[in-house]
Order: sequence, then C-alpha cells, then structure tokens
Amino acid sequence: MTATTLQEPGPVERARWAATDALTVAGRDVAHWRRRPGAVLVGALFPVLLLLMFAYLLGGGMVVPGGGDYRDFLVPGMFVLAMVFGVEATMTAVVTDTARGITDRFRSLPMAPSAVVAGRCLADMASSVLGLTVLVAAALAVGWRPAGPGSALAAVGLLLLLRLAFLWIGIYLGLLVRDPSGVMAVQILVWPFAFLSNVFVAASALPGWLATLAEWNPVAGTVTAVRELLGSPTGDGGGWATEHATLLAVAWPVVLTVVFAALSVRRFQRLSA
Amino acid sequence: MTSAISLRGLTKRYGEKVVLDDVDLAVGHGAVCALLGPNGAGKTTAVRVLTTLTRPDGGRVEVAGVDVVRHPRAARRRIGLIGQQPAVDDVLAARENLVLFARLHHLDRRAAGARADELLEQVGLPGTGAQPVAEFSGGMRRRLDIAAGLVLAPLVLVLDEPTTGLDPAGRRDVWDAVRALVAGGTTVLLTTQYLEEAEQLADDVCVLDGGRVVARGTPRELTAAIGGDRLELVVTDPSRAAEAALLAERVAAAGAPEGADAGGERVVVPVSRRAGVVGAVVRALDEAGIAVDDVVLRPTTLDEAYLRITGRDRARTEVPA
Amino acid sequence: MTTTQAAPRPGTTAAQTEPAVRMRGLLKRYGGRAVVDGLDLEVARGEVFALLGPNGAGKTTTIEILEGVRKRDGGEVRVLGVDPAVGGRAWRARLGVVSQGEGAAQELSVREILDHFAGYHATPRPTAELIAAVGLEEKAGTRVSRLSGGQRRRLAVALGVQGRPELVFLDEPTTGMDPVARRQFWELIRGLRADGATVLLTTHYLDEAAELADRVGVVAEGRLVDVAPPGELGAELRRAATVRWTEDGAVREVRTESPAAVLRDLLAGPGDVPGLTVTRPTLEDVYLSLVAAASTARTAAEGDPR
Amino acid sequence: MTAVLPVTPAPRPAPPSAARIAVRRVGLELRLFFRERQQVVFSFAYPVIMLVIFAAVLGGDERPGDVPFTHYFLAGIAATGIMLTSFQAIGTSIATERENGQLERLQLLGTPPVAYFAGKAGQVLVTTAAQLALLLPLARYAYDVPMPADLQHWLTFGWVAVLGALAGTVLGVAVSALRGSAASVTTGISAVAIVLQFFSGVFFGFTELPSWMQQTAALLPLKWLTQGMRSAFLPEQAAAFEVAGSWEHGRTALVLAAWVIIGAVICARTFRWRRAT
Repeated sequence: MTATTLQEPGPVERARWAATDALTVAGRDVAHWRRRPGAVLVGALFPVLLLLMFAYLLGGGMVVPGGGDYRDFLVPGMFVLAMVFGVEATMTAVVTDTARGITDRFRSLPMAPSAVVAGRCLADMASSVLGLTVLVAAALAVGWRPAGPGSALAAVGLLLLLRLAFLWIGIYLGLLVRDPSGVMAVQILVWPFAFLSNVFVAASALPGWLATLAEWNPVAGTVTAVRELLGSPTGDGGGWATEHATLLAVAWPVVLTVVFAALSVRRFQRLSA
Repeated sequence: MTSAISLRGLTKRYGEKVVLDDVDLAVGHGAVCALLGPNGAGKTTAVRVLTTLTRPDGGRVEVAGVDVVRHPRAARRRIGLIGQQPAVDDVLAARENLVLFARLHHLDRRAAGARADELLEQVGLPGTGAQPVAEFSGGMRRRLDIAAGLVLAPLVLVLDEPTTGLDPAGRRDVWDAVRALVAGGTTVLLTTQYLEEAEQLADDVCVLDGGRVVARGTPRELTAAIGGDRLELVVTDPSRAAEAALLAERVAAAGAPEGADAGGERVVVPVSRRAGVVGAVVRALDEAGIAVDDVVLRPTTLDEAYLRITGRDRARTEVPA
Repeated sequence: MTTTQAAPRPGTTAAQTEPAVRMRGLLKRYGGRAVVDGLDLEVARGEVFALLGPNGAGKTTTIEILEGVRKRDGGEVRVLGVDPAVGGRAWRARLGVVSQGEGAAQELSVREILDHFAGYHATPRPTAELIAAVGLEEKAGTRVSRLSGGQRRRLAVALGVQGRPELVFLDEPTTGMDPVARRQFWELIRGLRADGATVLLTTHYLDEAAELADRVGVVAEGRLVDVAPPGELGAELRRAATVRWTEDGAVREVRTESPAAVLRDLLAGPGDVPGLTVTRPTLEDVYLSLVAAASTARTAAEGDPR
Repeated sequence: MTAVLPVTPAPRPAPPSAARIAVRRVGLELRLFFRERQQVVFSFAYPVIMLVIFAAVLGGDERPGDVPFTHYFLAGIAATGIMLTSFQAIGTSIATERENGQLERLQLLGTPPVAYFAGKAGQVLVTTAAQLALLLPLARYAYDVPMPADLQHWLTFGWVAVLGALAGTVLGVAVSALRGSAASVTTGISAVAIVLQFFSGVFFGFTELPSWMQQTAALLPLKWLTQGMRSAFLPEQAAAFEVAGSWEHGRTALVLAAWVIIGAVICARTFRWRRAT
C-alpha cells in the first residue's frame, strides 16, 4: 500500500486551503464574466435604468417630508434596491450549478466545504461592488452629490452588509426552487417588498400600520442610515426605528444572514437525504 | 487488515420505497469491484452514499477506514468520483474546467495547467482545450468529465457507468486509465451496464437487484456457478451448422446445443469437461468434412451469468405488431 | 435471414421500390470544418442498417439531416423518396425517431406521455402494448423526473415507434440500458423488421450491431470507410486466423489463412492439444483498425503532425 | 424470422389535423400548468398581492379626474396580470422546453407550429380568465371598486383582455427565441416586463409620466391594454383625462392587433425548435 496514510491537515493549513479554495471558486465566476460579458453589463445597467426612470418619473411630483430634493432622497434608496436585486443573481447561479451537477461535483471534492459558499460570496460581492460603482457614477451624472468621503465609505459598508444578507437569502431560495420560473417569481416579488419600505416614499408619508411596516422593513434601517451618512434628506419624522436606523442597518442584515445561513445549511444537508 | 471500501447493513429509503436493503460489500485495497444490476436496482444510490452525497438510513459505510457519515470531509479526501451525468462547467473552456478542478485538488497553478494538458491527451481530447464545453458533443463531454475525475490518483475511485455513451476507442482509453490507477494502488468501485467492462476490469462482481445483493464473487466464480464452459465454433459453410452442432453435442455430451446465432454459422455447445474436448470435436468435424473458422473453449460469459442471476433470461415479451 | 429483396409487384411505382435512404456526397460544415465530408450511403427497404463510428464522427449530424431537422451544405439526399429538406407532415408521419434525449415533460407519467403523443399519429400503437414492449409496466404511473437513465431511454424508444413508422432512426438507443432491457429492445427491433420497417441505427455496442444489423457502415472523419454485413466487414482484415495452443508450458501461436490445415497437423498425434483455440479478429478489432486507418489517412493528407 | 408483410405498406391515413393536435395541446398545457404548484400560486396570487399592497400604500391618493387610486389601479393590475400569464409565462416556458428538448420531440413528430402556439394560447386564455375571476371579486368586495357598468363595458373588457392576452402570447413566443440559457432568458424577460409596467402607466397616472416615456409607451402594447381596461372599469367622464381626451377604442384595437400580427411575423421568422448551435 503506497499512499494510504493521509495526514489530516492542521488548523492553520486548513484555514489557508479554505481561503485558496474560495478564491479558486470565485475565479470561476470571474471567468464566466469574461466569456459572457453581456450578462454582467445588463445586471449593472438595470439599476441605472431604474434610477433614471424613477428620478424622472417621480422627480417632479413627490414631496419629501421634512424638506429636501426627491432625487437626493431617491438615490440612496436605489443603492439599497440594487443590493436587493442581487438576490436574483445569486439565486440564478445556485439554480444553474445545481441543475448542471456542478454543486454535486464540488461536494465530492476534497476541498474545504465552506469554499463553495465563500467563493459564491466573493464573486457576488465583487459583482455588486462593480454594479454599485456604475450606479454611483450614474447618480453623480444626474446631479446627486454625497457628503464627506469618510461617511460615504461607511455607507458602502452598510450596503455591502445588506448585500451579504440577500446573498444568503438567494442561496437558500436557489436551493429551494430549482427552476427558472421560481427565479422569475422572486424577481417580481422584490417590487411589492420595495414599495412596502422607505425606498421610494418616506415611511412617515404612509398611513398608519403601513408606516410601521415600512419602518420595520428589513431594508428600511439601511436606507435611512445610508441617507444620513450620505447627507441626503431622510424624510422621516422620528420614531424609535428611525432614530436607531444605524443599529437596525446592522442588526437586520446580521439576523437575516444568521437565519438564512442556518436554513441553507439545513437545506444543503437535505440534498444528501 | 481493513478493506478499502466496506458497506455493512447499508439501508436507504425514499419515503416508502426501500432502495437499498441491508447491503454488505467489502472491497480489498487495490482491487476493482463492479456493481451490476438492472436499471433502478439501487447502484447509483449506493455510489452516492459512498461518496458522501447521500446519507444512508442505516448501516455503516467506510472508505479506507473512515466512516463516511461521521467524517465526510476526511472521506472525501480519499475518494474520487466520476458520476453518471457529466458535471462540467458549460461556460468555461475544457482546459479551464480541468485547471479549476486541479486547483481544487490543491495543485499549484503550474502543476494544474500541466496536469490539465496531460488529462486532455489521456482521454482523447487533445487540441480541444480552448473550446468552450457548450460546443462539445455528448461523448466529448463525457470524456472531459472523466478527465475531471482523474485529476489526482485517489485512494478509492468510484465510477458510475463511466463509459456510457463512449465509442469503443474511448472505452479502451478509460479502461487503460483505470488500470494505470489500479497499478498505482487505487481501489476502484464501478457500476456498469456493459458486462464486458466488468469482465475486463473487475476482480469482484456484486449484483444488486431490487436493492439487495443477489450474487457476489469473482467473474469466474459467478460464471462457474451458472454452469460450466461453452465450446463455440464457427463453421465456414453456414448450411452445415446444424450438422456440426449435432456432432459437437455428441462428442462434448453435456446437454443440447444452444443453437445458432443470428449469422447462422456460429454454434455454441455446453461442455462438461475441458480436457481434450477441443481436439475431439475438431477431429469429429474434420472427419465429417466440415471446415471450421473459429474454435474457442470459453467459460460462460458474465452476460449469460447475469441474465440467469437476475432471473430475466426469459424476459422476451411479445413484439408489438 | 431475409436478405432477398421482394420483387417489385405489378403496379408499384419507382418511388416505392427505391431505397429507404439514399445519399450521395453528403456534406455538412460547422465553422469551416467538414463534419460530414462526402458521405455516400444507401439503405434498402426492410433492412436494418447500423452506423458505427467514433464520437464526433458525424453520425448524429447525418441522422439529423436525414430526419430533416438539420440543413446540409451539399450532396443529394432522398429519404423514402423525398428530399428531407422539404419533407412535409405526411412524409414525417412515416418516420420514427429515437434521439438522444426523451424530450418529454418531467411532470407527466410514462402513461400520460404516451397517451398524449398517441394523438399525433393517425394509427398509434396502443399505449399498453408499447409500455409492455419496452418493459416499463412497473413504471407506467411514474413521473419522468423519477425515472432512471436507462428507463428514460426505454420511454424514448417507445415514443419513437409509436406511430408505426416505415423507417426508424435510432441514435444510440440502448445507451445506459441494462443487459435485459437491451435484449428486450433487440426483440422490438426484430419485430419492427418483421413488419417490414427499415431501421437505421447508430451504436457504440458492436455486439448490438452484429446481433441486429443486416449491414453495418463505419463512419470515420466524416466519410464512410467500409460497409458490409457484420460478418464480412473488413474482409481482408479478417482473413487471417490465429491458432493458439500450449506446448511445454508455453503458449504457441500461428497466424494463418487456412486454420483447418494447421489444426489437422496439430491433431495428427494421438494425445490432446491443451489450450487449443482458433480465433479471427472480432468485429470490434476490425472496427478499431478501420477507424484508426481512416484517421491516419486524414492526418497524413492534412500534414498535421499530431 | 421472415418478412411476411409487404415491404411497401398500404397508403397511410393522413396524420391528425392541426386543430385536433391543438386541442390536445391545450389539455396538456393546462395539466402541466396546474401541476406546478409554485407557478399556480404565483400567477394567481401576484395581482392580488399587488392590489392589496398598493391599495394600502397609495389608497388615499387620487388619480387624474378624481378617480380613487384603487379604481385606477385595478385596470393597471389586471393588465399586468394578463402580461404575466401571457408574455412572461410563455416566454419562460418555451425557453425551458427548448432547453430540455421537449420542442425537439415535437419537431420530430412533425407537429405544426400553429398547433403548438394554439396550445399555449389556449392555456393562457384559461389561466388569465381564472386569474381575473379571482382578482375582480376581491377588488369589488374588499375595495369597493365598481365593475364594468353594463354589458357594453363588459364586452369592452372582454375584447381588450383577449386581444391583450393574444398579443402577450405571440410576443412571449417571439422573445423566447433569444439566445442564452433558459434562466438568463427568464431574467431578461422579467426585466423587460418591469420596465414596461412603469412606462405604461400601470402604477402611476399615465398623464403624469414624462412625455418621452408616454411617447415610447404609446408604441408598446401594455399601455393600450391598460388604457382599454380603464375604459371598461372607469366612468365615462374619466376619458377626458386620457392623453387624447377619449378612450380611443379604435386605436387600442388597432395597436393590439398590430402587435399580434407583428409578433406572429417575428415568431414565424425566428421560432426555433432547437437550441442554436
């Protein structure tokens, strides 16, 4: 017998391999972008189109409670919405890999099991950063101006944290639905979800229980906090949720990530049933 | 000394349906075991359990002494899998796929590239490395998938119908690759519908039917259990086949001849003893003036044994009119 | 076997007596590369013809051109007397096809699918009969998504012969089938043949070709390199037989074109000759050398060092 | 074994007509549709959810001509629902069926494309009817939205819905020919649908849109479908607040019919049974 005594790697080496494997898996997505640039382009330009549409569509008629320009109010909301759209990109990738047997192939390899997910995270976060850059450029082009650079960086941090949460939601839903019509449903249902938040309209402008719902919408904290950090009008008249926007902007994504990561792990194990 | 692969009391249910029912199997280090059985007998499920893709409902499954349920990661480090459906990335080029999988086996960049080129050559895909897999035909995809499973010589290689859809040359390439791995100490479990493949490669054969092991042994043992040897001869003049069969039967004397085949000139006769039978038959035919093209004394083929074991040798249903 | 062609009866027209498939100089290119490169082939009515060849030799492309679902770049083709490029529904109704996928909705059961597609044919075979013929009785109520690979192939075969076709195209029909199902399939083909149908199949299993086919054609590098009844393919390659026996513990071997004479000499003595065999190259040996020769010829012609 | 039957078979009966196959296809399509629970729930629940949410968010608003928001919006959401069950559902399902080889089988059987499309159209009409039958009572009883006033308005509702569903179906067939995997075609189709909804005055009063959007939308079918729906649900005087100051029934019929024809031509030109190679 020649090579039967396999040494179990130590914790340091394991961590190193986990990182390398994740990079390798993410590199695969990057190679996809190179071969199919059209998909990347459409993904990045769709939020820009929406921004232009809403800026001109609602720009004139909307009054922001507490004063301020609607366009300045809208732009941070669109940043958040772009992060939410990421759920569908992640989902499509997961559905496709599972259908083609790639997921099973990865599962049978001696690579770090965390790397499949970590690689997905890296790739999707990278594409979101790219998309966000394009969107910011578009926002600057229509006349929006952020406040200081330090707080802008913090805003980006909060946005990416939210993207992470939606990434996990995407992984879970991708494992759940397994076909394109499921992706379509999620893609469309994002809209009512967004309208029930403060992305387009200030929560305080909504009637009674709806205002509460919009304030506590998982993205609402991020929207308000990003508006504050970027010096945009928040349009919100107070209330616990608004006052603790930054706390919510951190807490919601963390809770969502934990919940959906746990659900995904369970779902993943169910694949083995 | 433990076995390289050991299944004990393996049981798996999907809802009410029992797919694997108390399956025991042991494969020694460096051996090749072929898992045979009709479509839907549970072969793929057994493969999935062994490769940690599916959890069993009962029993113990060990690979190189590692429990696959309790230590799936450690088990995966010892297993290579080539599944039934090609699992390669369509968007990437063929070589990019292999480099990706080589990198995930922790080869460095240079070694991964070199290994990818070697593998493309080995599975008969040289010069196609830059082509996106989306443009590949079914057979080419299959070859690439096999290459992806051979990146590193694993301790235990599991192949689920590896040559399905491959042409005869491709089949030989795969057999050569498997033999080379076995020579290097790898243990192999393969499922196949192609019994010649089992005869070519396997030291041991295990037949599953309805989720149970219905027969096990070396190909030789299985065929011997079904009944002795066969004398096969091809006569030059097909019109004298029947006469030759009668003569051979009288000389070999172990039951009625199994008749002529589609071409009409091949005669198969069961024989009771090996010694001298070829000579005796040839002499008898020669005296009768019947010229012979081929004469082979061969054991019962695995095909014949298999059909008998799964009890379906008479499964010839009526033909739709 | 029925190799004798039925004489044309009075009143039959030329269209009815011409071969089921006839092609001359068939040409198909993908991106400048000729996949089918001047293929000539004729399949007689009532014949079972097996097309052999390596993966990527252009077999599937050829069959798809014959089925009228792919355009050709050159050559003359007639299928049942009609150019497949312009074949209409009535023509198509006379064909049966088993392609490489089953192409049925995953959410339907085997019986539902067969019942549904029965409605596309004028005189379909009864569903129950089809299910029995391919051995799917136990799976009749099972949805396609829950069938194994081999069971899906059986469904594909059932769909292919549902319309009582005159000419059946089978592209690797038994891939993934277990040996029992394969034999069952062979019976089905023999039944079709007995009904007078013409069968053109591709396969990688040479025992299958030998078992079923009246003639086999070997395609390599987009051309037909040989065509003959399975027993006569590569006649000159087969002529030499090998006589083997054991003498003083060593294996002796003689290659000869007249094994009978060698045998007579060997058996002249009183004792037994241990380990005596006479073998000729198998169909697979012949096939492999034909294909290798074709690819060598091609590379030599192109001056490619590989 | 000998061939006892004649090599030359008796003349065959003609294959079943396109119409008979179309009827079979409708049955099959419906059975498949209702077998996918996810899709059923989504198709029927989506317009309802949208109505509930938008009524809640913007319920207090009024649209041009003092029309309460829910009244105005019901027309829009009915139009969106029709687009969902026709354009989006058809585009997605054909791309998927092509990808997994179901269309290849139909081609090999010599299925007339018309029969296949008719099957899709039949399924769309039935599911659209079911969807509206769920939406309208909800709007009527939960939100007090008035239903079409008389038989004539119901007839208007009927022909607008049928024409819209047909246009959606043929355009769905047309876009399914786009290159790419089924998943990416799906993503593209719903992105188009979303933009279309905003341009066409589904969510906002059409006259409130910037004029370039109005002009773009006037070329597209959803705007006319939505406007036609408004003409069925809203009182006569609301017509004064349309762009043209009237319901423009003639033009609505013309544009929708034109799209049916344009879509049919595109289908005839681009429809493929197989994936491009």
